[in-house]
Amino acid sequence: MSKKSTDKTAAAAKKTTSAAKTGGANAAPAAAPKPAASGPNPSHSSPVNTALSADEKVELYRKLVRIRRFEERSLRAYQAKKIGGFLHLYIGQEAVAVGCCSLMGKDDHVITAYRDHGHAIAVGMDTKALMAELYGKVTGCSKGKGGSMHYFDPARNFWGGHGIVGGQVPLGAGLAYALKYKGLKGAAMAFMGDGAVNQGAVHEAYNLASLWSLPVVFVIENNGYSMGTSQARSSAGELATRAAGYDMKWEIIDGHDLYDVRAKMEPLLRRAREESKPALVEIMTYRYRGHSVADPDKTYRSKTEIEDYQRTKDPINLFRAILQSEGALTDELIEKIDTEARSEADFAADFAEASPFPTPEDIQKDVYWEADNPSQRTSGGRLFFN
Amino acid sequence: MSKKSTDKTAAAAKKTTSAAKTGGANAAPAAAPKPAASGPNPSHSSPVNTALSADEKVELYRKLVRIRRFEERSLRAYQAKKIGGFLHLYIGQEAVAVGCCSLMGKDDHVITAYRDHGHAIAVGMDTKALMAELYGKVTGCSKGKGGSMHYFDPARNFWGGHGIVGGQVPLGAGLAYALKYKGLKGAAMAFMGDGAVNQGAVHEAYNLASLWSLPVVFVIENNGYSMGTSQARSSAGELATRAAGYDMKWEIIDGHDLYDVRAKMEPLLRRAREESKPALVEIMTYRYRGHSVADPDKTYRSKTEIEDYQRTKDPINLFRAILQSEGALTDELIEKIDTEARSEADFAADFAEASPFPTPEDIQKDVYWEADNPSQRTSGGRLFFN
Amino acid sequence: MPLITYREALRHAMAEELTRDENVVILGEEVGQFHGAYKVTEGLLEKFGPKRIVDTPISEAGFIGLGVGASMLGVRPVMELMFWSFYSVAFDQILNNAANIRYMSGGQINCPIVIRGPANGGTNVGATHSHTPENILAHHPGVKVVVPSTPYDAKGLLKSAIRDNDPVFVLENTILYGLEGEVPSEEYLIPLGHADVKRAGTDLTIVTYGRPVIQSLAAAQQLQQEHNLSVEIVDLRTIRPLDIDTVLASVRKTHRVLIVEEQRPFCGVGAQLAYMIQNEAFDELDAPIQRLGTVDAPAIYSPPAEIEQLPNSQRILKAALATMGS
Amino acid sequence: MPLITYREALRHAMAEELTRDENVVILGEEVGQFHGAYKVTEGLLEKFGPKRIVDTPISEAGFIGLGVGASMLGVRPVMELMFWSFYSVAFDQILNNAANIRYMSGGQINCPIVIRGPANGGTNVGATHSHTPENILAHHPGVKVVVPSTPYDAKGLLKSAIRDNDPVFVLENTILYGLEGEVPSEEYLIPLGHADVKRAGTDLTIVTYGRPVIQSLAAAQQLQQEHNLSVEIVDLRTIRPLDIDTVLASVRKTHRVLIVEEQRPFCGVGAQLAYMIQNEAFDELDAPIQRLGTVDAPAIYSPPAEIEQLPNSQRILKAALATMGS
Ligand SMILES: Cc1ncc(C[n+]2csc(CCOP(=O)(O)OP(=O)(O)O)c2C)c(N)n1
Ligand SMILES: Cc1ncc(C[n+]2csc(CCOP(=O)(O)OP(=O)(O)O)c2C)c(N)n1
Ligand SMILES: [Mg+2]
Ligand SMILES: [Mg+2]
Repeated sequence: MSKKSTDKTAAAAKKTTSAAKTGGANAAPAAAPKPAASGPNPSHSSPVNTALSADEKVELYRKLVRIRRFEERSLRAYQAKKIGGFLHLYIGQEAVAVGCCSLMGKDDHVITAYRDHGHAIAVGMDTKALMAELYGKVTGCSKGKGGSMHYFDPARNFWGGHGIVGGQVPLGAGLAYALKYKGLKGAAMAFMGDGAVNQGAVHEAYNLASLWSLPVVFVIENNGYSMGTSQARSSAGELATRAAGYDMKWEIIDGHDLYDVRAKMEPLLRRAREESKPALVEIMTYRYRGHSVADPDKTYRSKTEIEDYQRTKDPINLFRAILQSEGALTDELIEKIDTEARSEADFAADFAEASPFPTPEDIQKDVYWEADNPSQRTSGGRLFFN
Repeated sequence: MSKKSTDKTAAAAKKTTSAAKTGGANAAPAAAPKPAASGPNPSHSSPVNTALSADEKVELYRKLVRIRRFEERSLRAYQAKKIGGFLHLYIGQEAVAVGCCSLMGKDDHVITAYRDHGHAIAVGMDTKALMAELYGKVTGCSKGKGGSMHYFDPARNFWGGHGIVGGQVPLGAGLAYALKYKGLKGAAMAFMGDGAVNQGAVHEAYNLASLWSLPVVFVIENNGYSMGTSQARSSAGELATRAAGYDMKWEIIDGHDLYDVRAKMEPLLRRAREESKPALVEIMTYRYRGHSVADPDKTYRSKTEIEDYQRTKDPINLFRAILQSEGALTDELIEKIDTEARSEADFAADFAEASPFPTPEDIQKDVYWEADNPSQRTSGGRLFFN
Repeated sequence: MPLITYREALRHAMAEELTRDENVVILGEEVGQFHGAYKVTEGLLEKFGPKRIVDTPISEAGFIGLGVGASMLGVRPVMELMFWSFYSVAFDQILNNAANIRYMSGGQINCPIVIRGPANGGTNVGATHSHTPENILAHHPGVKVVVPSTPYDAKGLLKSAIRDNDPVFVLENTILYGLEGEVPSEEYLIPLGHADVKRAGTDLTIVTYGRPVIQSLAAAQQLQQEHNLSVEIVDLRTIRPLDIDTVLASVRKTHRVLIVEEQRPFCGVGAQLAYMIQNEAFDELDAPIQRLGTVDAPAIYSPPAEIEQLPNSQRILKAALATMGS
Repeated sequence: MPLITYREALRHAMAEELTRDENVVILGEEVGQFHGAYKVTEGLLEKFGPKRIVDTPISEAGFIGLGVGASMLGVRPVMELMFWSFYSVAFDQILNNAANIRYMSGGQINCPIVIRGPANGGTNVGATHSHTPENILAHHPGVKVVVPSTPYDAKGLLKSAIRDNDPVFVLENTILYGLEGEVPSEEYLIPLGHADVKRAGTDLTIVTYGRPVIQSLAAAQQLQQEHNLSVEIVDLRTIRPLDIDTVLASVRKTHRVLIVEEQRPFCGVGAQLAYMIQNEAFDELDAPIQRLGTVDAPAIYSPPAEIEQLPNSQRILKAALATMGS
């Protein structure tokens, strides 16, 4: 039986997308931040938020700030040529990862794309190991083998950090498959960008998750652009509503508002854990920096658009204001959190700087389990060639 | 702006699919043929059908019969071990290809999957070359190189015959792209099965076609099964309605009724040609034979289900009855058409039998344009290796 | 020893491993209710139920990616590709995700997945369905590649593959599915990475794997009888890890090498072997290494032509004689 | 002759062909409004407009398949893969559709498509972004594969590729994009399938292509100065068709061969060359053919380690000395 998806969010789905979608380069109209809904967002009084203690709220705020400062520090390291390759900053999107990951129980799992620093900190990874990874050091969370795009921490249920757009999404469905197979009451979250939705593997994963009732929440972090391509120039139709074609529940979330993220994600995660049902959410967010540090960011959006978001939608500012009005944050505490986050980031950079690089011998480690565990090796023959 | 898809067909979309969709092997309930709609199908009086002369109607009928007899003959040849590899018969689905292809103008193009005999005959290919291809003879439509799955006739705007499920669908969008690029007022039809819709490439093609307004009609021939897997066991949600997620028009068609196929396809093809707009249609049909001749057809559907379709929904019987009631077909003519179709098929088999096989030297022909046109070759070096 | 088919040997391997380890699960198109497109998994659904034997939609990228994800959490998926040819739509999941995740995570994550299915020509299914990608797969460090030629090898190697903690790709052959051979009734494993000398000889080494092993054995017999040539046949069984030592030992004995493979030649397994043999046994070679593979073109449909496109015992015989310089 | 960069050379090739033939169209991610991820197509949108320069969604299978389909009707798409690594998600469209359609249709259909983009390591982008698939592509009969090493070659070869009636894959290199070289202002073409002796020598042949050509030239100079060794450098330029005659001619002169490639070694281009050289010039070889490639592992991120993983002039120098037996 075909079931209509969440109607209450249908109105929200009618966000502006360019009408002129031709195979050319017509610039999409700048995606103006939506005006704040009149009246208080009901998400703020949802139980998952009201149940938070003041300390817990402060911890959430601290995570937002720690991510921002970590990335600002990493940017400076990149500019000082301490970091190679790509650096995709998450600045502006912090409330998405922090909001979602704050809901994780012990059997909940996360996977994401290459813009993964926020998620890594949100699940509790040590910023020293994260910075060291950027520096390509053996003390990095992937021993310097993955880099910025390929953070991993299975012990914290964090399965990466993936470089191929959309390629992680079937893996996320697979995490959910394993949970269900093992009878664990957990949920997987598979994050992707708005540009990733047009990869075939994503669509195949949607179908499998719905067909097999897997406990996975697919999370589109819609920051309006895939590199220099606006949503209107890359996707026909609306992103979240595609779920309806797979008879899957969907929801649209304000990703600038940490409380909204938590309020709307929580029931979907619970439903995944308890009823083993998938869902697709589209979390509206924005990145302030270029696609990667290499992107001059001059061709596809206006400075004003960025500034408008920073002024009116910054997730840290918004959450800070809420917590201030709730009395959970004082000016002093704000200052302290910021100072600590800055020194944590500096400390991470110092740690990274002081750590050793992998040696040429390390290149061929971590390729095969068998090669790394020679005493348990059962196969014969050569594993490596030159 | 998101636009709701064709509402009038939404009701039709609510066809039965199994509610129990788990990652297991629960047999889907047999897909019973839907009862005939009460009252005459309004498609029958649509202009594209009423405009047909009696001769034209007879020609359509003749095509249905020629396809059926051709395939029955090919089945006998297969059983006599004259044909190798796979043989996927189209028997039961003839009205889909004949209906769709009967609407083709000079700039309309067709591409399909491996179940391609019907489309090949529908676009006007010579059954001698088709049978010879099955026999693997040089006189075959692909010189014995393609076989049953890979028929081609670009001169008749027929671009194959493709073996990888779903792989032809982006090519179909590309045909449409070329039409638009060249400013031709044509349309492409890209056929696929109900199982193909879960391939990533199909979804990518939907998005591209809608995003770029390409003149392509995607045609799902929904015969209820992909090999031994019922639609309910392979697809979450409904197939045609997935178009809504790409802001693309969609339609459901009764593929047992040639007039319905023509009536509903014609406006979509016209719209594609004139307004360069894509659409997705799901044509309900049924195959009587196993997935391929090798399929014992014993595990996934009941004999009764097949017989019910044959008795109540056979596209040839239904169209014959319509034409008889319209006075376009007499018993004599019916008999004559059948006899001619049988001898055409026999003649094709004789032709195939008498034709030579490709030689070992032919194996390396038709690989490179340059190798086959040595006088125009510009490159140096070896093209082939041993 | 009981005679069973290659198909049964594979089925028994899966059944035994399904019984031994509850984390083993079989996924693929038509593996359950339909009994397998080539009936390899026939009866497993009835025996192990739908949780362990799972029919998938036609979404190779999706379900293989799902298997990779599940394997990271300790499930051990044995995934059937109806044809290995269909790896073309799942290439990224197989060769970026399964192959690289251990590395990119600095060794934190294992991917104990098996992907199996037929990879061969010779059944007139044309260019899209006849890929033999063992070279392409084995090009990627991080993966293991197995190509069994007999029922005995098929069973023992598949069982080892399922227990392996690295991703293992098993390339079978629809033409061999019906081949019978002796297989012990007691449980056994064949470790990966051990070549098997399928026939001892002194004049010429044929290095091969998969169905051409069978064809080479036939050719060797004829060469012995009609040309008094003693041919040694080394069946690699596993392409990666590669048991080059057994190959080199044979070369040191015969000093002449013919490589036979059911592959298109450019950058095939034979090329790799040739590089290694000339590099490591340069002074042992009395003549250039020769190679016989699939005639270099997409797979032709036409049945009689396809026989000539592929290795066959007559082509092998001629190539062997040519390698001997006669 | 004017000095221009490799990037500009490619851009000029496209601009000239866009001007010459209205059926040429550029499609790819970020090729238009963003000016190209690596700025190769910068300015083309402004010059040729959005009908000719088309930004695509992140749907490599979809848009490459679309290009294949359009090419069948006479459009000549030149498609950018932002990285060749992303061929992994479009493998089927590239290597079943583009490569096989002419064959399966019995020669009725041409597929004059060009796919181009960078394929290299050395920029610390890790295992998923550093594939060098020239061996895998060229394994497939029906396709042509070009890997230019200089601005001059890049321009002349890309222009030939665009005019070619067969599918041609051009593998560039992000590190070379900024390399300057002399390029005539008059129009010229370089036909595919002609190797270029980039340096003449008598003691050792280095067969190579792509960025290792540049590194080998540096090593050769040092070898001459410090070791009095005269190294000949054969730049293949095109992997398929392959100009083996130029390679063999060099081998007949030097009798020693080192193959240098930016590839993982198993079944790489070097393996194929080694097979052919030993097979066709067995008696000319004074020593085993040696190969130097990427150290066999997924691409490591860590910048200093990646330098050691890839060929570099010091590694080449050492390998050359080893090949000379010193
Ligand atoms: C298959 C594939 N194609 C292209 C790329 C190059 N690429 C990396 S990120 C990116 C944009 C992705 O945009 P989106 O999904 O919206 O995520 P965001 O960067 O906004 O977080 C592109 C095109 C890639 N990594 N993988
Ligand atoms: C990518 C791919 N996966 C699997 C197959 C094997 N296969 C061939 S046809 C088929 C079923 C397709 O069903 P459907 O799309 O409904 O078409 P129908 O056969 O009913 O016409 C399968 C699984 C294939 N050819 N290609
Ligand atoms: Mg984005
Ligand atoms: Mg079907």
